[in-house]
Amino acid sequence: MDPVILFFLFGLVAGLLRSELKLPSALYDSLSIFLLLAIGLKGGQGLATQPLLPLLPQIGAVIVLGVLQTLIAFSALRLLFGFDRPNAASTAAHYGSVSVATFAVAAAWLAARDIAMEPQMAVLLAVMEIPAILVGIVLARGIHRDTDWKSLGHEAFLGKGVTLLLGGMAIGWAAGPEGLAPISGLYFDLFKAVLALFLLEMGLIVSRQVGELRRRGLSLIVFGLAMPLLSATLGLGTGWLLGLSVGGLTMLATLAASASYIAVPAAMRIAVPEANPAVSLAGSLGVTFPFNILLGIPLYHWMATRLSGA
Amino acid sequence: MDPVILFFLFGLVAGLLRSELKLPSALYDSLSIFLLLAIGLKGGQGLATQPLLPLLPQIGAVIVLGVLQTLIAFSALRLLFGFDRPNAASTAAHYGSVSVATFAVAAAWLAARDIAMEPQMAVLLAVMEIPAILVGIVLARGIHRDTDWKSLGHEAFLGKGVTLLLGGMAIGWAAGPEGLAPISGLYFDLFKAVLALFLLEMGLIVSRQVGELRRRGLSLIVFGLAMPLLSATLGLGTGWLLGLSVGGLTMLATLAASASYIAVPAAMRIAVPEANPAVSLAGSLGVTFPFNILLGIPLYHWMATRLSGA
Amino acid sequence: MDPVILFFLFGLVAGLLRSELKLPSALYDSLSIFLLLAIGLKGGQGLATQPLLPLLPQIGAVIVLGVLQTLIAFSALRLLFGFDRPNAASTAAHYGSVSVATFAVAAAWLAARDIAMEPQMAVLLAVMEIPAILVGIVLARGIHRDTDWKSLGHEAFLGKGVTLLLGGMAIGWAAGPEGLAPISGLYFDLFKAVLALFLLEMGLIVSRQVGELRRRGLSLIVFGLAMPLLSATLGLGTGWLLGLSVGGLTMLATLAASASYIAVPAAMRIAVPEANPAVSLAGSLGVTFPFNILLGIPLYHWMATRLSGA
Amino acid sequence: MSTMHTEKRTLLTVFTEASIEQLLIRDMDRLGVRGYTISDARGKGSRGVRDASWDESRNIRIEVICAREQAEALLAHLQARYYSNYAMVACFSEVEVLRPGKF
Amino acid sequence: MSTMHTEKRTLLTVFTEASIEQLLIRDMDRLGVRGYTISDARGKGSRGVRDASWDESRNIRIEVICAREQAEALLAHLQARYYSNYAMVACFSEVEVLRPGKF
Amino acid sequence: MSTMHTEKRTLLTVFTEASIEQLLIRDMDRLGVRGYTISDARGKGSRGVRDASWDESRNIRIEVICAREQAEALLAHLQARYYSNYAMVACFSEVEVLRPGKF
Ligand SMILES: Nc1ncnc2c1ncn2[C@@H]1O[C@H](COP(=O)(O)O)[C@@H](O)[C@H]1O
Ligand SMILES: Nc1ncnc2c1ncn2[C@@H]1O[C@H](COP(=O)(O)O)[C@@H](O)[C@H]1O
Ligand SMILES: Nc1ncnc2c1ncn2[C@@H]1O[C@H](COP(=O)(O)O)[C@@H](O)[C@H]1O
Ligand code: NA
Ligand code: NA
Ligand code: NA
Repeated sequence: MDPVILFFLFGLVAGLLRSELKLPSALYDSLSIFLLLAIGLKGGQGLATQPLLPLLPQIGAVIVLGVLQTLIAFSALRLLFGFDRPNAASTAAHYGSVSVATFAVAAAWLAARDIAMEPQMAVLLAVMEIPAILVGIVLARGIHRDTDWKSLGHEAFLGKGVTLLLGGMAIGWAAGPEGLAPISGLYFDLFKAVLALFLLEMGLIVSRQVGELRRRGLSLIVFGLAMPLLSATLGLGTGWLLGLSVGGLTMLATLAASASYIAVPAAMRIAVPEANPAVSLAGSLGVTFPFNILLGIPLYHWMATRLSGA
Repeated sequence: MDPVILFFLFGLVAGLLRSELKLPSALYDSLSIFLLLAIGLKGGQGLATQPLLPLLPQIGAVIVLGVLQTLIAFSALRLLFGFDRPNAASTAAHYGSVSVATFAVAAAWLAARDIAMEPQMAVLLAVMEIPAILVGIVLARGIHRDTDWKSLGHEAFLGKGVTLLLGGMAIGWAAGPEGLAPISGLYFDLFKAVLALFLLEMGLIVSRQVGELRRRGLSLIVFGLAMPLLSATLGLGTGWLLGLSVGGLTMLATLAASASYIAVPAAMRIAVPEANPAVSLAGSLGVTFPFNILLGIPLYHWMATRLSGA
Repeated sequence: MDPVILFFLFGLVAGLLRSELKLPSALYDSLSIFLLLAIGLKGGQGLATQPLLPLLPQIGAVIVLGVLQTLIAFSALRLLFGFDRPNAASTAAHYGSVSVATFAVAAAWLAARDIAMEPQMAVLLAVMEIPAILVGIVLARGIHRDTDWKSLGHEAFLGKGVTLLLGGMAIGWAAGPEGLAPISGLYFDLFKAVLALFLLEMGLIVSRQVGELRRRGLSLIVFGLAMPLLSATLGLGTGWLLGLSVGGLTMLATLAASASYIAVPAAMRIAVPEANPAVSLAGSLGVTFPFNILLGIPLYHWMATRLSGA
Repeated sequence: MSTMHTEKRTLLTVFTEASIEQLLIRDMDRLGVRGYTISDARGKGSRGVRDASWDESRNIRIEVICAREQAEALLAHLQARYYSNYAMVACFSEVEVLRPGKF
Repeated sequence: MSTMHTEKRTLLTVFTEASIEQLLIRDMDRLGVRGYTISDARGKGSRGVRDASWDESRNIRIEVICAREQAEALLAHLQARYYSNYAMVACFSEVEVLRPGKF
Repeated sequence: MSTMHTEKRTLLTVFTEASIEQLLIRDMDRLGVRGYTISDARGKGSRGVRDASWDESRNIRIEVICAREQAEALLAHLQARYYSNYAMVACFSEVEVLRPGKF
């Protein structure tokens, strides 16, 4: 098994056994800054060697994809799972958005198998973080006069994650592959090893979701498994319309299937205070994240191969 | 001289001159997490290529070795050095256990000289952390009805150090050398450079023990030099019975000679509150650690060469 | 453009747009410790291969250079810019001292162009941090009986920056190039990538100086641009007298042109409490640092080429 | 006994979630609070254990020294706006200050 | 002067070694303490300087708002169990709370 | 109501810039202060926002429990030496301690 997955499982087991293992929070922050920058640099360096215009329809398509996922998740949670309005809206926003750690695991998975993907996947990652947040807020509160769209937009576009992805991409694009060469020893060659350490912490965090999962019974688990499968299918369809390669298809399916656990919870805590953050996180972190990295990615790749072979 | 030793001396001198140099505590924690994981991975990867059964007698032997060291240290401290019961028990537990930093320096020392050692030394390192803690508690308090063995066991087996060593080993064993290849650029190639930075901080910490050493006069210094020599001899004997190579003999002698300064102090502070933590730390950090890394390791290697040549 | 400059610009823009991007302060501390150590190691390793005696006149010359710069800056600020005595003295001390980040950017700039410089530039960097602090204090307070020179000297010589530079140099010198080889993968090969991350944080810090720059109007900007140009010329002259190579000339000009933003502010806050730290920092960080790394270094190199061609 | 001239003010201490720090700072600015101090914390309360193990479970501790009326106005605002949806506990205590004009 | 209805409670503040944080949390849970806040600290006292330069010398600061009796019971327990062997200082002060049922 | 024997002391709390921590520690030692606790903070006051985003803008929070006279002497010293040039705010409050001999 891939060592990054083993690191995740180690963190999970250590957490479940209530080990005293704890990563300093500054280390966790530093690792996530590194990963976001490195993903951005990699994507930007790829973009430097191709025209940017074809990106526009792709960006439009994944915005629609994110909105659609959020609406579907919201309806399902309201009608099938009996969630109240704020919790349904907040959880739907988590699932309509994306997870950077899942992206990183999928990128490492593809790289280990020498499967190329389009460099703009990093752009799409950044783009897909945002629409679900705005849709989630509208779903929770309706469109009010007093909604502070300015500060919401600020939150969405200038949050830490999007800033680092876009900044990294801009640097990678401006410097190009040769420009980045003197710093690639850190940002590219050590990427997987840093990701492994990050996943150790993710395992510890996931292990803390178990209590909430127990309390909420089966419904979170069912939703947390069904939703990524549905989203992955939508993602594959979108990727097929856009004419992506197998690697690109796999990645877009993975992005769609992934659920946010950093940007969206922070935004929802402020914009939809009535929603219980423990519920959405138990779903996105406790069920969907492990499912995606353990089983989802190989499955989506298999589906992508079928689709592009057809 | 080896640069890692130079880093240690630099930290020591900076601390003694009361420089304002200080490493952020999150950096110190991160470096120690890295070292523990890397040691575990290295050991586990070695174990992946050999049968595990022969490990069992070795584990049994080092448990006996740890218990024996603790009992000897306790008797010596009580009878020869006039320590009271709690301080003798707590200090003995430090010396019956092991120091990960000393292990790391010895591993780097052997690697720099291309001297191979058995991969299971990392397993023995993890195993040897624990027995002295339990023996120390019994020595301090006797065996009471109300001893909370459950939480003591938890403390001993699921403390940060043991968790990381065992987790790293499990990952290294499951992934094997090829599996670890994509992450070895960080965990193996940069090991020595990270160890150097860690030893800089160790030097700073050791420099703070000087005040206590002055107060306690000669007895701590005498004990802190004599005990590792005795323990190293016991370690060599044990290693000889187990048929270890010169590298393995050197390492087992070093492990036996080393004294804990992380896991044991934390456990003793809770289990034996009457013991003064400054005393044991002044010995293990202020005397034994520098002695081992500056003079001990080459000495134990020389003894190991003699022994296996005989 | 060089990626390290792009990282700086990214941080600057993110800060000006009020992004939520923030580096953990432990990461910033760790990066600066790394850079100082690496600069010291590199310099020390170079010194190991040459006689040390010729260093003495160079050290003397740069001390004079630092004192001269401080006196000129003080007079200019008092007479031309209308600063009161404490603020003029404190700001002059910033400009008479040096900036490690600017040194690092210049070192990377020279390395990228394969321009060699004398290894002792790291020694001169450490030496030039100090005299301006002492001169600044005398300028602010006159020479009093009750000046606590002992603790000022301690502050100046045993501050974090000087300690790490000198310690790194001593280690590099004692270990030599072969001794450092096993740790050069971290301290030398990753230097530029770590510098990039550090400059991202510098960009964020610089962006926070804008408010103060607005309040102070033009005078800080004029001084912050004119002073480095004057200092660079003095630095070039000094370097020419010392017979430095083009790389050495460029670096000494850059050092002279650079203004401190770590060691000096900390020392002045204590020694000259009446000075407003925001003023000096707005100049040294908000104007001079970006000017030097964006335009100054290439300019000083061009001047150095002219000078040594003449 | 006392030779120093001091005046009484109220210290409002609030323990709450770190995720709303920026909101609370904006609120305090809007309500004319002239100074405050914030530090990091962890804890337990009716909303469970918040052990600062990651962003979602970090607490902060806000202290504001001001006149009683302002402290009450600030707390009333916090109560109306945050008490029902966020982990939050607050208390008043009495302190003496030297430069009453500042608070 | 005051228009807000508040009730008096006791704030127990404890300064002690970080190494016993888990023990103290367990004790508070067992004694029925309903809420507490913990933050990191350093300091000096009769047991010397504890400057948080590494694990062994870190301090914490525990705050518990509760009824006077419970505060006394908790402090009595700390005194009996920890005062003689650990760096520990504690004090009571009076605070006013808004939702007395919580404490 | 109270069954525990306590005595009154004064708690002096000081909010100030981290850059003078070492100076303040030296001052307290010189003035015979027997114990203190320091923790990290950020905040706002008349000298602007100090958000701990880097070294220059870090705050600390010092707490000293002692007799009223000593608290006043310490504060008088701080006022004379630091108030005009450094971000600094201080207040007294009343606390009860168990082992009055320590303070
Ligand atoms: N009785 C208490 N004493 C001190 N701090 C408390 C108390 N109750 C709650 N807190 C703090 O306030 C936060 C929010 O409390 P709650 O809203 O009750 O969950 C907790 O996480 C604690 O940090
Ligand atoms: N007088 C005091 N005022 C404030 N904090 C104190 C005082 N005395 C002790 N402390 C704190 O309590 C801890 C333990 O005190 P001690 O048991 O006296 O060593 C110290 O490390 C300080 O953090
Ligand atoms: N009214 C207040 N309440 C609580 N803390 C304050 C208050 N005013 C100032 N502070 C703190 O004291 C520091 C210095 O205040 P100042 O000297 O007014 O800038 C600020 O950075 C805050 O941390
Ligand atoms: Na999604
Ligand atoms: Na031992
Ligand atoms: Na200069």
